[in-house]
Amino acid sequence: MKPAPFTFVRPQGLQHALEALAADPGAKVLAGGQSLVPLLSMRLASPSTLVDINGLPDLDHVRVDADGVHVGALARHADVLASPGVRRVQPLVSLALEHVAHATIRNRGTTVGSIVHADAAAEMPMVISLLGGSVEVASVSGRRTIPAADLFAGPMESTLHHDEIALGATFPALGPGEGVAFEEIARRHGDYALAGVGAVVGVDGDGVTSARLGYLSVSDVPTVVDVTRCLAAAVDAEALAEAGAVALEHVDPADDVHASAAYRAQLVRVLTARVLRAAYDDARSRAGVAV
Amino acid sequence: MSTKMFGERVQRVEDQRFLRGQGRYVDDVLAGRDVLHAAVLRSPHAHARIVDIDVSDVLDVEGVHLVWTHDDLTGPMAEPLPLLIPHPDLTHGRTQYALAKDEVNYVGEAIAFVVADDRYLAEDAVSRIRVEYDFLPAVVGVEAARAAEHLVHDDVPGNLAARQTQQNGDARAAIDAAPHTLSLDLTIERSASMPMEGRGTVARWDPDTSRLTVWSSTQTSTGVRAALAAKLGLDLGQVDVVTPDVGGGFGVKINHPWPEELLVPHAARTLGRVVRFTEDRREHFISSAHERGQIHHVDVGFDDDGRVLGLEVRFWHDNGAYTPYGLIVPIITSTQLLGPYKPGAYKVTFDSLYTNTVMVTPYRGAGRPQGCFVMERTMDAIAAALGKDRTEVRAVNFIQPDEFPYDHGLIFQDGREYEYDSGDYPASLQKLKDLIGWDEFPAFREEMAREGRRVGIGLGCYVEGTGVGPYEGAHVHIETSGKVKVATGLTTQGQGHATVFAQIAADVLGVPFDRVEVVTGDTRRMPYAVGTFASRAAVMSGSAVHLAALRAREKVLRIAAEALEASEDDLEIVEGVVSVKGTPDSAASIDLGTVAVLSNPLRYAFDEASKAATQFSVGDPGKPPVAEDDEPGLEGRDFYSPQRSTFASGMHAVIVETDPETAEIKILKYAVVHDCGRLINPMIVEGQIQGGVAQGVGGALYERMAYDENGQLLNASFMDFLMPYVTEVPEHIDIDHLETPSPLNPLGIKGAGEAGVIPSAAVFASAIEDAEGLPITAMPISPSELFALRQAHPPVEPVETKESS
Amino acid sequence: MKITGENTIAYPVSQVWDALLDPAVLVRTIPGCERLEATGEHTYAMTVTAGVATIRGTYDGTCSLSDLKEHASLVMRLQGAGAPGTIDATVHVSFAEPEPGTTRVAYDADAVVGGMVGGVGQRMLGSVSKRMAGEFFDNVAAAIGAPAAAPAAAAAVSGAAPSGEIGQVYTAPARPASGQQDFLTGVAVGAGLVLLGVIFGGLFGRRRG
Amino acid sequence: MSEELLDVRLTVNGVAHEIRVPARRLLSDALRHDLGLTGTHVGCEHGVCGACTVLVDGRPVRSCLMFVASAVDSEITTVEGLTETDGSLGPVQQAFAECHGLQCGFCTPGFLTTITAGLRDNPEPTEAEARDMVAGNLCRCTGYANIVKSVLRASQIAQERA
Repeated sequence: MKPAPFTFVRPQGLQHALEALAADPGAKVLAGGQSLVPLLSMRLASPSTLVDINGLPDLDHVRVDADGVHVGALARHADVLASPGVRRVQPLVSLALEHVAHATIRNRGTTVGSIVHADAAAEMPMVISLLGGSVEVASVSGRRTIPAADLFAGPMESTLHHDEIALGATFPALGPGEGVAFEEIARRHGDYALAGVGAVVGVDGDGVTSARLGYLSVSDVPTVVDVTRCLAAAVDAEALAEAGAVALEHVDPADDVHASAAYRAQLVRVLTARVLRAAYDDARSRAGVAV
Repeated sequence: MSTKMFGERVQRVEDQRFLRGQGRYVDDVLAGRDVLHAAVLRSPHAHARIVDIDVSDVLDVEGVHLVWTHDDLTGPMAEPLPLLIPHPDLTHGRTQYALAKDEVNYVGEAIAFVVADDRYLAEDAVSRIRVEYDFLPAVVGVEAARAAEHLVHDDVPGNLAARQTQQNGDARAAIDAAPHTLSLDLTIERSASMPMEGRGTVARWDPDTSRLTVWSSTQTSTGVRAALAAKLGLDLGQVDVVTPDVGGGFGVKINHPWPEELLVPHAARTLGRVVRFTEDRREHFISSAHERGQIHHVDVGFDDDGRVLGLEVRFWHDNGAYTPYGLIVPIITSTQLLGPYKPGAYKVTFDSLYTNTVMVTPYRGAGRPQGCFVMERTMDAIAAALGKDRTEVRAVNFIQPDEFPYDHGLIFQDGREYEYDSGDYPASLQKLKDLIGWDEFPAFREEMAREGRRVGIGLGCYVEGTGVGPYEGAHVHIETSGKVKVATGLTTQGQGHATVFAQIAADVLGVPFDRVEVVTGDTRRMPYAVGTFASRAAVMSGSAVHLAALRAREKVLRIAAEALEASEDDLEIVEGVVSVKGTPDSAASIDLGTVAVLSNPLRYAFDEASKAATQFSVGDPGKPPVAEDDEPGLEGRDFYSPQRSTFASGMHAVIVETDPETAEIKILKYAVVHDCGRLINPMIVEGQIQGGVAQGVGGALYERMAYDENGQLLNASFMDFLMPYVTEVPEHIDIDHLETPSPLNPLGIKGAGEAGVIPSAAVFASAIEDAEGLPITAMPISPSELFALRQAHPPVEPVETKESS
Repeated sequence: MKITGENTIAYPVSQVWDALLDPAVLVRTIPGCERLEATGEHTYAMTVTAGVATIRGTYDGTCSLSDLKEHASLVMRLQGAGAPGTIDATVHVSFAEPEPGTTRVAYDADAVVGGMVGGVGQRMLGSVSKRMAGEFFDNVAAAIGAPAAAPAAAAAVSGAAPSGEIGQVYTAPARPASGQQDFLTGVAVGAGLVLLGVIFGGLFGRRRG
Repeated sequence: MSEELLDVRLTVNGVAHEIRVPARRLLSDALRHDLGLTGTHVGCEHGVCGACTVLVDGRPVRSCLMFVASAVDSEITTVEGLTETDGSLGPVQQAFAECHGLQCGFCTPGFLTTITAGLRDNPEPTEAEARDMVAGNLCRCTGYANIVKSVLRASQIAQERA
């Protein structure tokens, strides 16, 4: 299981990197490598050129401001997870990152890399979709910002052009009156989830003003579902069950060696109720309402 | 006597190397030196005829030294690999060729072999080989094999490699006459040893001495050596097989010779270069060996107390595409199924069936986990039918302590009578009940139910044939330095043999433990051996080391008595010094190094000490320097060959919690009671049990080989073959020991290596069934499958069994 | 693995049938097809580079059309092998003309995907291959729609021998390298036929950035 | 055409090495076969088992998921670098010897490097934290109980020696 030959480029500047990428339609970007290198070793992928961007300056930043969390292309999962600012400004990112693989993978894997790898079973693509974030990309012909809604074209397929490098990702800040929660169920600790749910719930006193859910591992692309109307009247067992039913209309769980579609659907129901409840409680506790 | 080492929790000597990164595993041998690397083209299809193999594109890959397909093999190398253990009932045994000839029968079968400057180039070359196939329908799974709509081997009707029946008494009559009868259909899916280090071989041909040296990650160096000599047309004396450090075996590395174990040495000799093959993880999944796949049907007749009057078992064993290891696994299942019980009459029949999948050879437990699962599920079913406590039904069927040796009237895997030598099952059961809190469980269950939590308790009992023959040997050599060099032929895969055998030798010879150096698995040091499997190393080589050391001791005392002018009976050896008992002053004493010098009358002296042994300074001029019945040197060599296996036993119990919504399964408590006779090193035995239980948890709740209907292995990676991490095994395992000595060997020891894994599937099935009130008839079981079971069975209160008052 | 589906092309069945049996059209319409060589009556050797995002591979293989029932149905046998793995598919294709001028093509494929890529999620293969079939039909429709431009470009390589001539080699015109094209290249061979997504990784491809 | 070779300067256990390797040479293979440091072991080559874990600038990383060419600017620490300068066992190594934290020894290098970094970041882990520290490494022999004990013992030894 050794990679096929390729030309290795380790640019010191972004422009050099963009030119190297544009020069060869068969080129690929190497950042964390935790997804790409296994594919090379298994010869499921054999790019003619590998552009190692780990040498590029000031791409490993993790910044927070009023708008939200800004993560550079070389920021490792471990750095983003360790940042108190991220946990304060957008706690959903931190909650989900704890479930990304194992600590050793998080030390080298990049948050932006896992987003553009566009695996619907991964945590970060779902989180950025649920929060309505965006990714900034650059190519020799210029820069553009891709909103999360337009980022995922299909299984393992982002809408980045082959000659574009993702420079960073932005996760919008937690809004006033909002609370978040995340839970996933995997066969083993650290495995890909059989199903995972994130929730952002906005409250005004005890009433729910907004409720959005993000799903991973139960559809081709990360799926976001708005269930505000389910919780409008009350946040009780029936409402949470109804939200689960609504969610099931938007996802398409499948059978595989680990679980049946029916079981994944059951996890969607169970996790939706648990995560919505938790996000609702989080929202109220953040708003200082007795939980 | 020096402090006794037997029974001590001695720290392991081999750890000093491993912990410093100085282990010598097969891929480390000659690393960084001038070594060529091999890669293998493996069949991507489960069943196909090979129409043509085109290697023309390969020859222009830079750094390629040779490319072989079957056409390039001649003589014995062109014939099928050896069928290691023939058996009269194995009427249609088949083995593969080193490189496929005309057809492939499983995804992963070797087709072509390439040697290049490094592994990367070798894989480049392999990817350029073009093969044209004619596809044949794949036979996957036991049902398909039984239906035999298609055949794996055209000349094997019904895909039937073998059918065997063993019986004791008239089971059918006993069942028909029994007041109660039951039937069960049970399934166990495939798993595999999956050691962290896969297979590997390095070979060097020395043209000056025309000797072949082969390092292989194996469990039997002598087996590999014999196969190499036969297949390469070499004399046995020209071949040395050195077992390096082995990164785990668990059974898969007992099979031999692997195609690469022949092709690499053949290439080394052909090219006159050192050649290395180190398989990668995908290769291990699709070209080593798997095990466990069986389907069972049980008919049982029993009385009001649950005593089994008649037991008839019919099962179908998936032996994959070939049968190099014969019928060992199904025979072990047939016999070890009886566990600690004595059914009135017993009959078992199995079919060993071919499928277009990786071949099946023993994996830790080797058929015992399946037998235990079937018997323990039967015991639980009887208890449920009679509304009796599951421990009571077992107790009433136990072979009692005073009934040993107990002959089951069957033939075991070694072709000898299936007779238990010793054991105390009632005592084990009581210890287990105390350890797990069996009697307190009903109260615990109610308390949990009040919290809306669902818990269950289960147990499983087993008896394990260990220390199977034919023999092992040991050679002990005391050097003039005082060092004691011990060699035994079987191999080591992490069991701490260098420490355990040193403890035994140190005790017999009265030398400090750290002066003993042990070598295993090197045919240059001990050419006669069998191998490490079936929990036999401690019993076989442990006893051999003990016997060989005793012989050396006899010679030490004889020479020392002469030197000290004392009678042998008055002498003792303490801390490597021979002296008259009770007179520890140094005058009347002699150290072992000096005895070694005296044992070898020399013409030439090489140091101060050896001067004392030269011809002008020792011995009675009236006698020849070496007596008629004597020989120079201070050595002992002996073999231990038991008449039959010694039977260890044990019982496990577990408390599990199942999530009412997500059907996730959590382990709350795990207890093990284990009886393997006297313990040489309790620390090492506990390590074996903890490792076994972890593999048991894997087999019960996580691990399966997922073949699709076309014979493609869908989860051939650690991402999707779910071996347990630390987070999936019980946080603590309460272990308690019984030490019922074995009467069959001088040390009274029994094997322990496989104990931990044998009852796990049965134990978890028993506990999950107890928690859920649903019949568990197949393992492993995942939350998804438990969820499906719940859907298929409308909620009914778990069967209220009258737990003991 | 079973894959079924159907597509419609805004042309009469006769034109669709003729287009699909013309290697010059096939080589331009099969996503990722780089080379097609006629090796016999309706049998071709071909080289296809296909993939989705990172997971790409070059496959050498053969395809043959048989049981031809004019304008009604045919059976396509396809075999391909490349570094990522192998594919062997038998596809039954049927044509219908629900209303004059439009053809409905239905396909029912049974595929064995082997080697490393065989270890990928079956669902991944199914869903993407349907999309590639869609792209293939669009290409076929485009090829029929602009016949004048098509033959010249495709047959440039070795003289204007009549289509199907043994040894006749066809290569596809260079394709614009764009992200969107990246996604849509895949392998769907013959009329409405699908090389079932041998190209992309499912389970294998997933990791964490 | 022969493959393009790169001259790579690598610092491993404080020693600088110059090697000439193809671009596709994995860090794990470079350490083992180009530098002869065979203490690092390869169990799967798809980043799951952890036997190949080394420290890159002090952080545990799978050396089978890195190309040696990417490691030029980093300080690599392998199991061979955990032994004290006088040849005696470091605290984590000593703890494994005392607690029977290994059997076949093949996965051990990955645990030793991971725990060395883990204890540097969290010198006094609870049992749960010790378990989490090693949750990303597979072992097939020990069943993990003694590995968790070794983590806790190593933290004691480190303090005793501090």
